[in-house]
Amino acid sequence: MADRLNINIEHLTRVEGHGNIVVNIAEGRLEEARFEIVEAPRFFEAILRGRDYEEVVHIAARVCGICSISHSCAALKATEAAFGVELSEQTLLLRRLAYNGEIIGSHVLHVYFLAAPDFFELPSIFPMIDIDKDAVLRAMRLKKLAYDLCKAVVGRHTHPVAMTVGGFSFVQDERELAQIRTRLLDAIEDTKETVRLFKELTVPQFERETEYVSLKHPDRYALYDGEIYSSEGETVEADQYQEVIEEYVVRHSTAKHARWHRPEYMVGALARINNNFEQLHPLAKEAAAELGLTAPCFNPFMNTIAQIVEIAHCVEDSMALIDAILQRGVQEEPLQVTPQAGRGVGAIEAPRGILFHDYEYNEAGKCVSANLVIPTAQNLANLDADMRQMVPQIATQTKDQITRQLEMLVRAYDPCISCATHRLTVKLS
Amino acid sequence: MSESDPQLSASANVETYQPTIAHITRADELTSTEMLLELQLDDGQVLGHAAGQFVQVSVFGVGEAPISVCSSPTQTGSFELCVRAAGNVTNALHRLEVGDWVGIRGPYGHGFPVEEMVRKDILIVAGGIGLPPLRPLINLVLENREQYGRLIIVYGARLPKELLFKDELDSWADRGDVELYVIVEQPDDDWPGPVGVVTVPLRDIDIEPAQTVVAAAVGPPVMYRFVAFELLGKNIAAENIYFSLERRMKCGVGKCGHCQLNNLYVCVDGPVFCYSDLQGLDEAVEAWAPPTAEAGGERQEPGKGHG
Amino acid sequence: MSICVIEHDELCALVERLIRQWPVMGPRQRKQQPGFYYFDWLRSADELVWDYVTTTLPPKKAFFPPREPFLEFSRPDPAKVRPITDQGPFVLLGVHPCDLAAIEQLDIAYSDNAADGRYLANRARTTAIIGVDCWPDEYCFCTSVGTEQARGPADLFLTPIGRGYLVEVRTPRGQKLLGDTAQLLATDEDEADAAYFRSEKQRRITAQLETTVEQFADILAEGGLTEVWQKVADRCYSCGSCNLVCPTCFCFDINDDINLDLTTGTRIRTWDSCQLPDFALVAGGYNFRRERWERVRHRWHRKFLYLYTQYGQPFCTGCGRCSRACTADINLVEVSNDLIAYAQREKRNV
Amino acid sequence: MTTQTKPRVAFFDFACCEGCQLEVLSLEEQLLDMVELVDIVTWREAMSEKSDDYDIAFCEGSITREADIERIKHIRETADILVSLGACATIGCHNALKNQFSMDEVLYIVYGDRAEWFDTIPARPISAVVPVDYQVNGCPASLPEFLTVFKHILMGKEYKPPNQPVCVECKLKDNLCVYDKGLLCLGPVTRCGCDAICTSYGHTCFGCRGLVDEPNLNAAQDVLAKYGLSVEEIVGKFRVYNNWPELSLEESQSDG
Ligand SMILES: Cc1cc2nc3c(=O)[nH]c(=O)nc-3n(C[C@H](O)[C@H](O)[C@H](O)COP(=O)(O)OP(=O)(O)OC[C@H]3O[C@@H](n4cnc5c(N)ncnc54)[C@H](O)[C@@H]3O)c2cc1C
Ligand code: SF4
Ligand code: SF4
Ligand code: SF4
Repeated sequence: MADRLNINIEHLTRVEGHGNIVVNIAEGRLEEARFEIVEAPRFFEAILRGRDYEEVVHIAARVCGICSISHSCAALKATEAAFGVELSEQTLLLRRLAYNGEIIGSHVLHVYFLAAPDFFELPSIFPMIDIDKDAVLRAMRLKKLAYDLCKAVVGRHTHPVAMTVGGFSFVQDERELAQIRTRLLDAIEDTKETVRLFKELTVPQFERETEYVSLKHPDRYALYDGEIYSSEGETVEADQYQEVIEEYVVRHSTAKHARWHRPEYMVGALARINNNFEQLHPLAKEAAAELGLTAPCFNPFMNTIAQIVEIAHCVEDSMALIDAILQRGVQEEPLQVTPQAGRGVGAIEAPRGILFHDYEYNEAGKCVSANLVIPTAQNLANLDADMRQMVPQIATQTKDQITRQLEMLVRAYDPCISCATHRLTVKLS
Repeated sequence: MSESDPQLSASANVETYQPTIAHITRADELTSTEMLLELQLDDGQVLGHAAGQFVQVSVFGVGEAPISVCSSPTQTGSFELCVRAAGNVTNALHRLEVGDWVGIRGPYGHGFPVEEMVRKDILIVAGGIGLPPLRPLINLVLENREQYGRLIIVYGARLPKELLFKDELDSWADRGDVELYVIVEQPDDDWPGPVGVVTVPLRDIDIEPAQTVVAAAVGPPVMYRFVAFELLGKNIAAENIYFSLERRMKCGVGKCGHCQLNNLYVCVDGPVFCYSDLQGLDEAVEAWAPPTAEAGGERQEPGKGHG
Repeated sequence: MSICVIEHDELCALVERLIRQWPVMGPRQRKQQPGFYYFDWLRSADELVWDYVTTTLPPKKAFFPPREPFLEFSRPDPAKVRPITDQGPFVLLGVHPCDLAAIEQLDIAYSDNAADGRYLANRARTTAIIGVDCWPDEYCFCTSVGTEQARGPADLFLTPIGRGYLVEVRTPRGQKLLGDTAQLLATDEDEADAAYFRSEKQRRITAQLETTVEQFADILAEGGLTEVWQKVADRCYSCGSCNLVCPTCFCFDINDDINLDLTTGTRIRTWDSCQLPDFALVAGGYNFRRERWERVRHRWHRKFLYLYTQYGQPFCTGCGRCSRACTADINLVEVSNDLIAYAQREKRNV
Repeated sequence: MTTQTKPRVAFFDFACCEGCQLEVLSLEEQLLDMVELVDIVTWREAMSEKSDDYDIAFCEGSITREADIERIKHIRETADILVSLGACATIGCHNALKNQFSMDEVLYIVYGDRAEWFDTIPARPISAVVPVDYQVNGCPASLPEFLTVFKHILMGKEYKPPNQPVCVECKLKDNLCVYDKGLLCLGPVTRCGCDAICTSYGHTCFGCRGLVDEPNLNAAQDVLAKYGLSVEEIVGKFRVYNNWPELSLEESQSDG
């Protein structure tokens, strides 16, 4: 190990939000390796108090621009649970469809725009236009498809407009859905091309076994709904999250970390695939095989690869969902919501991992208290643990190489910092 | 069965709003904010305007603005526009150079009643950007000087450096047959002339009310009220006073509704109006009241956000 | 011209035939909101609703679209400016008397003076118009402005009767339109049915102006109503909804939209509203109708005074759309009657 | 701006959800067209290069910390043209909701006994700290307006955000007014430019683009009261987005 090494990457690029990487080696001993969040705090819990439930759902979407459909759905689920609202089959199908759209969009953004430049040793996707224009156009095509899919179902990708408590505020156009179905079919080739592209790239070899937490559903690969599951073999109801997931404060970081069975756990695409591999659609399993991803996989760098597998899964799943929706025909469904006092938890698999929204309402439907548990926050402890194990292993390399690998590691987690900072932040000493 | 209505299509000149292309043959900076453009229509046609008429000028991608033709109707090979940079279109016009092109629709509107002016004394009152629409009239009178009586020109500007057509002012002053009064509000050290607003020289001019026809265009709306007050005070009949007005305008042909003041359209009934037709119209005369502080003639600067 | 009867099935077949031949616009029911209708291009006859109350926007949108790109340009020399005329003929169905009257008024206003060639070319594409008599609601007041029996530019006009529709064939084009559609001779009973429908419709129209349109114009011309205008303005959002849903309003704005190449683009005309604060704003910051109440007054003046004086009819057909659309619940009939009452009161006091 | 060298563009963010940048990234082919016209030199979310030499700065997010003030001042000094992007940057958005409370209180609610570690000041739009040349409203920033502003900048044109309420676009699209469904809508007092997207999808307008220049809040109160809302609730509705300047609502209410 190097005798002295100081790495301080401020405002890491190509991640959502502001974060720093700090590594210190002194006298051959690793003193510090951590990821700090320096995003400005936004106080969602404070501002949601007293808000009408419709406003709560609207504001909650604004926690994050990348996964606003996740936050909307989590907020809707929590509110619907609090009010005891039963959703129609159609609403569920449509929400799951929009949800797939968000996962595809978010993963494509991460895989191509944020992570891929690392593999090509480029600063961003823009110079890739000259190197592999097809890849850039493919990325844009896939993202556009995800975008249009969301538009067809919920009106807009970033901060959806058509989801309300109890259902939808408009009736989706069947012809538009059918067109999306055709484009999804065409997109299979693009997902296969994506697999081919990444197959050629070298993912850093690094392994550290940890606990993987995700939702689990008896009938399908869990994204929109399910129970909380740990790879340590325990399953609990979603609204029991506070019983098992313990948020705690650590010395070296002021951000809250989370633990369950182990001192740290991982959430996100890799955790989901590790926990629910068998439920992936065939196209996704094919992609996994080609990319060399088998469950369980203990290499956090493979999270990016797991996202590619999930893109394939969601493309196939969306087609099945559209088929189911078109077969039933899109019906006009009246919205009937009567607020009542109570608490509700919405647990959902956001692109970056399991997400909890927890609200308490009074009988007028005004928010009394709110708690949001964000995937990126849950990953922080695990990320620090990875860094602590990885730095000594690569400490003999040049500082540039170390820096690059640390950046890649953090990016592999696809951290979403504006989400995390609804409450977390770091005091810079 | 006929596919379209012959009655309707007979009268359909499909492209009322299709401009003719014109190229810029001269572009002179008159002041820091005014530019004189000389234009030629590509189709070789003569614009054929009357004194006081305007055209709709297009800078494609930016928009269209109504601009008075400021050259004499007898000048036929080309025509001139004097443009003050006031917003997007006018600023874009300022950036154009010789050889560039614009779109032209028109000429539109009613000009000055030149026939009625024959053998009369003519009093021209121009304030600031009001001079260009009056210039064709002045030129017309000068070209046929013998047909008219006195020609009195009162021209006011804020600053000496804002005076338009300075050479012409000099040449008018040099002619024995033009009574020219030029006045500025804020003189500089070199300014030899009088100081004040246009109504000041107006007060001291001796005229024969029954024999005089007035043509006026005076920039900011509030000035019209003061000018009208002065002129009526000189016993000139409202029927003999003509004002050229400005309003917001989109179509130029009495359709878009923007330039309407009471029951009149500035674009087709004006821009030159007989004052007697405006009296009693609260959206003409009343609107000339000086903007009070809380009615706030001032607006927010564009693009600066609100609050 | 002539009168016949057409049964429901035949009418349906006629519509199907028209849809196969031309783009057809007609009233449809809103998906999520039963009882609310809008004009749209039809894909099949069963989307069409004949017995609707009113639509949000009037059918003028068929030939005077809310946003109409009308010129294409390319900036670099040699300059290219080309009119956009890629649309063909179409058919308009299910137009109520008030809207037929409005189309007639627009035709007059847009042919007047320097005619608006763009509008007229679009109207010339209107292959045929089929009108239908209507089912009024509490906002309708066509009887006060005399449009309840308007037929205007309709080629065919339908009145619901027991066994289908009584058809007034008004033009040779209307006759051709019917083609081989089975037509029955109208019996006395059919005529009586239609007369009953009309009287029943009249009976249902309860909103009413308290004077004739002539007297109303005089009252407005007289002026001195500022107090009433200000009261209305206190509640008015200046959102423009009233103008934008009006079948006779025809003000517009023109703007350029340039593409990302910064050289090509289109010129677009968009419906405008005199109630919007910047409608009469000019460069330099002068706003010729700056106060809200001045704009409110202008709306009434334009409809019931200026255009009335110019064309001999008020530019209001009593359709009630503006009152339905107003989010601040300003009702055209109520305000008009307030004005009338105020003027009468003032007169008494003098 | 000369056409010889392409203008240099930078993107920055302050407290926000970064949804506006994401919207720009989702422009797809148009993004490629944009890159033809300008050089993007700084964009933390999308690229690793950084440059402190740029002509046009697009800034999203609200100013919520003392340090942000220094940062935005530096950006203002560097850039010829500063554009505020999205509701957080133009009107304060939800960030400024906390301004209704004392900063100590919000810190305590969220961070408990660790409150003193954090620096937070009442949230404000960028224009409250430095002059802004162009603004793109909306939450997220509306893409058509972003492109319009982008083109205006390159053509040297001024851009005045439309001073018309959302109702105008709603009507042009022939939407059913949500009032007809018995729902409340802030459209009549909210600046348009979003193509009435929310109401087009059957939802109500939350006012994310800020108020028009002279909203008739008097009328708004009247109408909203019809729906049985108290004045506080009405103000609360406006405040989902419109929180800056602090007193604007109360003031405009009193002058009606
Ligand atoms: C009959 C007539 C004759 C005119 N003659 C001249 C002239 O000879 N020289 C000259 O410099 N100016 C003249 N003007 C004023 C000139 O038209 C405006 O300054 C110009 O329209 C401003 O447009 P803009 O795009 O530069 O400004 P912006 O402020 O960007 O204007 C935006 C829009 O507002 C409208 N608008 C703003 N101000 C006016 C205005 N005063 N009149 C009409 N529409 C306006 C236009 O439709 C324009 O598209 C005349 C106006 C009229 C009505
Ligand atoms: S003014 Fe109102 S009632 Fe009259 S035609 Fe227009 S929308 Fe209908
Ligand atoms: S839905 Fe809202 S924005 Fe649309 S017209 Fe109605 S009040 Fe206005
Ligand atoms: S409708 Fe209202 S809330 Fe929706 S985008 Fe437009 S301004 Fe924002």
